Amino acid sequence: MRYLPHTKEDIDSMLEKIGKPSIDSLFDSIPDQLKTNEPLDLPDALTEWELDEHMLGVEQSIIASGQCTYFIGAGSYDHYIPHAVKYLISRSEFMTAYTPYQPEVSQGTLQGIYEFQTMIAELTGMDVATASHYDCGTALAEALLIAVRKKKKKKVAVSSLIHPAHKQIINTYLAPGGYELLEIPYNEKGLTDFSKVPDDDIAAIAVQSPNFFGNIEPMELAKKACDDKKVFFVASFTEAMSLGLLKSPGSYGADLVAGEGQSLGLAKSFGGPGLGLLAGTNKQMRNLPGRLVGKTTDTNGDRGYVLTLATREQHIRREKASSNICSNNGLNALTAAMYLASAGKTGMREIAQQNHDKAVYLKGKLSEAGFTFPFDETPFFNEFIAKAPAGFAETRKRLIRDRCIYAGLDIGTYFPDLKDHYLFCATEKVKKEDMDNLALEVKSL
Amino acid sequence: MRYLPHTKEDIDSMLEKIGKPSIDSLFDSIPDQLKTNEPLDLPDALTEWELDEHMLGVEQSIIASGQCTYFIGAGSYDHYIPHAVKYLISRSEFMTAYTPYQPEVSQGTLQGIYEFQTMIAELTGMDVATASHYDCGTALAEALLIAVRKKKKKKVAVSSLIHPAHKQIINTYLAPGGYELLEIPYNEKGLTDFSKVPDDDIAAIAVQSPNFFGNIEPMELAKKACDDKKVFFVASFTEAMSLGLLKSPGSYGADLVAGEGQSLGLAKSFGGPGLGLLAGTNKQMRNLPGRLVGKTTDTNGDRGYVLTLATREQHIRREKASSNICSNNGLNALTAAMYLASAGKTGMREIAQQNHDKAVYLKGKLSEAGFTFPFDETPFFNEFIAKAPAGFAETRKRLIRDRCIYAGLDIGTYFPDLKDHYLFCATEKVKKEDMDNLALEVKSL
Amino acid sequence: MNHPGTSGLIFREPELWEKSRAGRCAVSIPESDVERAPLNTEYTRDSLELPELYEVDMVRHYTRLSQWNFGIDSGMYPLGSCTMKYNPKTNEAQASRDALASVHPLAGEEYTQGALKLMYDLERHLSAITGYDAVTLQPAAGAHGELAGMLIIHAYHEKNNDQRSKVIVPDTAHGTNPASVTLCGYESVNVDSGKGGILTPEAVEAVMDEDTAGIMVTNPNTLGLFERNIKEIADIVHAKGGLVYGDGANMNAIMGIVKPADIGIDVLHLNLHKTFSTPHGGGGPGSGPVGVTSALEPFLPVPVVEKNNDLYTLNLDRPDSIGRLHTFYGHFGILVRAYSYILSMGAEGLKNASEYAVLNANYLKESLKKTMNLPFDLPCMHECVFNDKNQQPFHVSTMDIAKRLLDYGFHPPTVYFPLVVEGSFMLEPTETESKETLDQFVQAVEAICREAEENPEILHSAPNITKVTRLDEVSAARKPCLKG
Amino acid sequence: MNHPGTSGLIFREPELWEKSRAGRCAVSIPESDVERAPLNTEYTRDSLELPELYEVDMVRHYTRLSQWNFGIDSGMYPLGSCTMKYNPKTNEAQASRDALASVHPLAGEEYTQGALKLMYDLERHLSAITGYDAVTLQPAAGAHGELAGMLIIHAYHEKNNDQRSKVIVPDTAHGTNPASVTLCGYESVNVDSGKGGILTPEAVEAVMDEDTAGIMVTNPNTLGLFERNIKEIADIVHAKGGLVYGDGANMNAIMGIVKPADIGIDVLHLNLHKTFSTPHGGGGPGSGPVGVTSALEPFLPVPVVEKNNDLYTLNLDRPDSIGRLHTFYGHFGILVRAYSYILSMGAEGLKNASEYAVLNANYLKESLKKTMNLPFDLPCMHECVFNDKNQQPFHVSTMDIAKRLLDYGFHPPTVYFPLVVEGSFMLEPTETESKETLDQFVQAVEAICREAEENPEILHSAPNITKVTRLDEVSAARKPCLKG
Ligand SMILES: Cc1ncc(COP(=O)(O)O)c(C=O)c1O
Ligand SMILES: Cc1ncc(COP(=O)(O)O)c(C=O)c1O
Repeated sequence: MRYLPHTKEDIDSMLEKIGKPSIDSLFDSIPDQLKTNEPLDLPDALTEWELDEHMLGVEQSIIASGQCTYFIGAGSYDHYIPHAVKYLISRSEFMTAYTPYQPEVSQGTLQGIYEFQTMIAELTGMDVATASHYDCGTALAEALLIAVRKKKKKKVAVSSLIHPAHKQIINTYLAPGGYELLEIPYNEKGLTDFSKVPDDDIAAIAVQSPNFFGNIEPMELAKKACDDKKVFFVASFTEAMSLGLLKSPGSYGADLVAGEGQSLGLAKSFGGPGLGLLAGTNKQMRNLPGRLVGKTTDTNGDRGYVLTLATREQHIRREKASSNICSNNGLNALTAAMYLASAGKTGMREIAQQNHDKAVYLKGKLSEAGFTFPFDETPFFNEFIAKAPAGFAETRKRLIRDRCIYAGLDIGTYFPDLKDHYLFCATEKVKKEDMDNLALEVKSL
Repeated sequence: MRYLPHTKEDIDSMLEKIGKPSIDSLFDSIPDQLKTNEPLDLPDALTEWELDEHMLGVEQSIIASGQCTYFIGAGSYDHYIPHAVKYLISRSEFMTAYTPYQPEVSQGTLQGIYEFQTMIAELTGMDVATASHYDCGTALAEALLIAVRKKKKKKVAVSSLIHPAHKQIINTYLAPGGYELLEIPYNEKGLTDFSKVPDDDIAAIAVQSPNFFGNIEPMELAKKACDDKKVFFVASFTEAMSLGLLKSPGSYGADLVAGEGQSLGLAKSFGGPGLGLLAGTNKQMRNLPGRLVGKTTDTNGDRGYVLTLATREQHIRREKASSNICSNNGLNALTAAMYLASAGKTGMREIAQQNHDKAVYLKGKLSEAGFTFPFDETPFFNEFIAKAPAGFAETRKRLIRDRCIYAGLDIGTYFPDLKDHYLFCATEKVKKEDMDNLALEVKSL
Repeated sequence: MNHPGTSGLIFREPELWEKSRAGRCAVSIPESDVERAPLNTEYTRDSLELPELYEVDMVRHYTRLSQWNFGIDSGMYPLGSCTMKYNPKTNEAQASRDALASVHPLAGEEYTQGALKLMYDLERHLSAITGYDAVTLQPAAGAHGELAGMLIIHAYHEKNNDQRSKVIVPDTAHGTNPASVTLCGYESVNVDSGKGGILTPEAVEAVMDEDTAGIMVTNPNTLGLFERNIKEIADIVHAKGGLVYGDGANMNAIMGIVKPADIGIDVLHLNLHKTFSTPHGGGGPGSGPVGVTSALEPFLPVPVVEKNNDLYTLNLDRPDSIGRLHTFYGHFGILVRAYSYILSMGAEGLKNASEYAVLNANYLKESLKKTMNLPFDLPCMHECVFNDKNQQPFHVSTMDIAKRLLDYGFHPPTVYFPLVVEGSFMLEPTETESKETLDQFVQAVEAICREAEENPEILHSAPNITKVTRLDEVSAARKPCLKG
Repeated sequence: MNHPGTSGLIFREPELWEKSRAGRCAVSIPESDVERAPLNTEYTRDSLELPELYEVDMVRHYTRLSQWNFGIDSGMYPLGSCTMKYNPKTNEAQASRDALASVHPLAGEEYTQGALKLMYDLERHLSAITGYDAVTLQPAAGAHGELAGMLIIHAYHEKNNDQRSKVIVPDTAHGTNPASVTLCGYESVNVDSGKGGILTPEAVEAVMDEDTAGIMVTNPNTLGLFERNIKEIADIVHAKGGLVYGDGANMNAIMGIVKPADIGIDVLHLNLHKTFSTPHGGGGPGSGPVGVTSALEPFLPVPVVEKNNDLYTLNLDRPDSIGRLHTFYGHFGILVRAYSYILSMGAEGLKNASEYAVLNANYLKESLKKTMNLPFDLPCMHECVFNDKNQQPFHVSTMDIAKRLLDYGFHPPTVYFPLVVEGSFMLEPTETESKETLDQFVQAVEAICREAEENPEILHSAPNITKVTRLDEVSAARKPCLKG
């Protein structure tokens, strides 16, 4: 096997050094009855070129490619990824390094993550951003755990329009501690109804903007509700691109922000690995879970970077740690930093604006094609809800099968009231022509 | 434009420093009447994602992919390329460096090429190999120029079974010096007929093995003919893989060897860039064109590598140089070194053997399908000539169009006597199943 | 000199924003083909202060940064407990295939059969390796797998109306173990591994009771020793109604040799970014699948990949499930890499990997034990733990030796973990290091230990040839500067 | 300190065969699915002594080697005459597209229309940029383009039954020029560029005669000066029946500003690996297309890509052709990159590139002229040539300054070329360097020139922080060791 260096002579001389007669005898400390006797039941080993062929087969049984048209987002967005980013992140010095526990030989990762933290703090409008989390859902759950611990309350109020999967994750994380998630209903505008925050004794209000319907939430109302209740204001977003254009959650006074960074240079990759973003005010700095990179100096007084505030973390604090997280999504954080550094101030704004422009155009086209919009007046970023004309479900299937066009996500499964409603998305990759054609296809129903 | 850093402020302050009022004025030293007034007639600039789309269109108008089946070689071979090689050669320290004129910051390229030279010398059985040439054809032409210059003769005798394109290249290179190429005919075995070397006053005999028909030449006869005539023995090969199995040209006593190294980890890429190999005996060392890397020591006595024997080269010798070559195919030489280091001693042998095995099997199958073989008894490596049954040309077209199977190369255009004859090739990538299917398709004609 | 470390030219590089100049941009964005649709300024931000670079600046920035890093491709990286084995290039090529990179998580089952089948098959392969009846691929990392496992144990007791308050965790455990216990609402109860370096049935017996939900065991443990009493311990825990959690981060020692499911462990997580060769990426992303016995299968997180008549589906309808742990299906891109690795290795290859990992560790142990102190001089599994006792008389610590190794061109081992060994120096060579490299490493440690006696200063100032010297971590933590 | 160079950890690495161990192999080869067919041992070799490595060894070997190299992505690389501009990553991505990498050169025209069209269009684009009626993409490098051009000139005179024996080459010419002249059977006749640094009509007039086939002119020339008398010179040459060859390696100065075809140049080569951003690859492969006026079109090498009714074909049937220069169609993979570059830049982008290349060079010239001696203090084009006259009194040479620049983290300029300037120090920044980088470079040269006065030793020993110090080139050439 080409990954294994051991020649017969190597093995013999090493065993001799060790003083063991055989490889098997190296395992003598394991009682025989604990050992397995049969070979592992696995397919025959494939050489690299057999593997290529096999994986080509896997590819061919998936309808997806860089040329498909994705009018579907819902937490995973089809944005353009610059080739320079793909090349740079593949460099093995980044890819094959461990967590930067030896800072003297990890300054590349460390400065890169420090810059990531800086840019995420700017994007979210917060004081501190962590070195990343798994994804938005888990980051959000952790943010709410901070709230319940700090406030010593048992409940949190969560907008019914955060990503449905995030609700499930929060429930999973809260359940064993006996915490409870209460939903805040949404109103006829497709926005969280902050007048209906439950009266219970809650630790936090969590709201996602743009919300799962794509609508931009009235964040100042969220802030007000939090202030009124003296609870944590936890904001989230699944579409990081929106922050190229929209006011940051920090500017509305959020205490903690959880976000998904997949839009920043990462492939959709069937939903993972994405990039959990987690940021807080200075006050929350020491409550944040996961790694933080800080700037310092070396013995010569030269600038350098280290992992810091580790006393929050499991490897120092063990059962008293703020979280159990150890590995995070660091390489993806670095990718996002590369993306943000590439697009920069003007690029992020322009790309974000184009997302919005295209979504507005798409909505217009769908309207012509007979779609209606339950939240027609509500501002949105690059996603919106549309009610389909009869027969659309079949057209949609055909478009996927024949032309790899994913025309919206049926949200009936998530919101049974919204049968025949689809969540549509348009990113900068979608072309006018694609939208015109989609409208034609639907019209010709 | 994202490659250009110049901001308005940069330009202004630089112009100020220079003391010029405008960019245009930087070109004042060019007489106005020599300037062009119109913008260049080029298509509108494309952004990266527009370029991706455009290039996808180019791809789609070519019938080719990694999944096609190539029963066609003739100087460009479909071998497997390990992913590790592709990754390593893409590292920008290799890719974006210039010729290693500053050895202190080019040791990577230099050691890499030194190792390449070493492995090519071993593969060809020669004393010295250069740091590469453009391709086999140009290397071969240069080898023959060495011969005519050294022997002070006006003619060279070249096997009629070297690659037809190489004959043309040799003619092109020889013509202006008033040199002449004489062909040595081939015999009924599909081998060069060394009993028919022209009687003229020649400087060299050139022979390719395996020859263009895929047949293994009787190199000892070539050597004998050269000795008899006291001329240079120049050997060539287009399929470097053959040397994993076959005796080296050096072992037969060649003075100069030209070869094509594309098989060693390089994509076919419509025929270029490939990799010209050029090697010689020690006696020819100072006659060789192009760069050579040598081992030496630095001021601390540490091992290091430099470009050496530059007094042969144009940048030192100008009109007296042994050739005009400057840029060579260095990165491809490094790729080939990576390939050879990966396959190594046992891998090269095994892959080469499989090429031969598959070609033998293919011949058997084609025989069943009604092909006949004009040189049936002659040993070959991975290519051979087969005469097609009637109607095959149509089947072949269909196979390309429908299934991207390239079933042999029609050599009628190169050898009008051999109408309906095809040059077939089988590499390690061809599967038994592919060959069985091909035979079935032909049989069902 | 025989060791790889030397010094050479590298490049300084400022922080991104120090390179920024107004008006530059490293991406080219097409003119929009639709009309501009301005959003009400009530919603739009006034500023977004990101750096402005052109493409060359961006490329140089990250090229230079990369050169300050040490990766597995740079040299031996014997971080104990981290299994820094070679990350095959072919895995990266497979994971970046167009369809695999482009597939949308909500595209729909019918259009993503290949992706679901890959997950299904990977679960089957991990089952074959560990012996479990069911596997979930959803956890995003090892610690996330631990959380999943603890939640499953929690749910199991809940379902039995027998909720408990404690979980036993040995002192050798990785920090994530007690932290996961806490995160799951349990109290972590310590148990000492004792002088043999492994758990004794007696010690567990002494703390196990009917209010204890279970125990977390790492086997082989972080001392590199096989917990040979695991079966008895499991019996004790099971007898009191508890469950046994296995931290499978050290699975690299026992593939094809021990199946955790056979030895009394009810639920186990794996680290694909250790045993299964996926890259660590400077901290992640990894993946931490969890295997469970059939009794615990109902509690697995949703969705579960199922196969019905050759059709692969995602089942969300599982009433006893602990719920969802990841927005979609876990770190699919990492799964592709691990899947590629398993297919490349096959049964024999994986067993060989474990055999050679153990051979390498024992070889290092034997080669170094005359130089450094070996607190547990026992046959080890995939790793072995030394410490600085022999060097302390010269005022040289584990940290000094570790830092000096950098000058010699080796990544240091894990230091000061596990906590049960003072000044621990924890070596895990993995199977992908050759004997020559191990010999070079041994010579380096020997040379350093000689230096410790003869010239301790050079260790105290180490590393001496890296881009930066030792960093002031105290000030970093005291006055945190977490952004520029 | 403001300059980028510093020292850091890198890794020694032995030669491949020093790492070799019998039995290792870094590729996995499937069992053959056909029977073994042994070849008569009369034909088979006994041994093939290649190194035996496993994949990790191979990957580390080349990773480490790469880190000893300086590339454009590492830093500024102002090699005069080499146009070391940024090599866009997108070009690499395009060239490695599956179909473009896989297409077989003899697949047949009907099945490779996309590849032929790309070549056809690239020819058209290069025509637009240079003004020529026809372009061949076949030459594999600049020197190969020169050969093609000289052959065309040769064929032209041959056709006219007017063969000649000499070609005029100015002293500023690149070494490939006279070498190409010789290779084509002509004698190279020198002409001095004179004290203005450019050719004068008088000087050319003096040597041009009816036995002279033509002249090779590089414009802008290698002093970075525009040959403003080119038109008069061309007239002189043409009047005597000669042709004008243009070495277009310096085209980066004049895109969109001057079309060589408009100024009397009959045949011109381009270096795609300079002006058109394709990578130099540590020496190649490059590509050297040649443009010609319609009068010379019949002589272009075969095959020629043609378009007939939207069908692209390869025409071999061209009786006056010089013949073939490359086994297939030249360096297609490089053509794809240049094509991608031209499409990415567009007309305005290319013109900007030239404008900024010239701006950068003039900025460097003005910034450095108080520090180093500038033999030709004239407005320059894309490059400028200094020398070491100011430093000679301190026994410091151009070589010393160049080597010391390495310590500062910059690649040195081209040194000791062009030959017309003693100790020349030839700077070509290209347009892809920013003002900040140029300023850093200027500061570095200034600092070095101060060191030259104050501490010349540090220049003599330079480079001091690279992996190796200055190498013994004399012994290397005297006792050549060309293989291991
Ligand atoms: C023994 C052990 N358990 C658990 C973990 C946690 O894994 P992860 O970092 O993937 O969360 C580690 C990682 O270092 C480990 O070594
Ligand atoms: C002016 C000039 N002409 C010709 C050449 C030769 O080009 P190539 O190296 O591609 O053969 C060069 C290359 O350095 C050059 O600078």
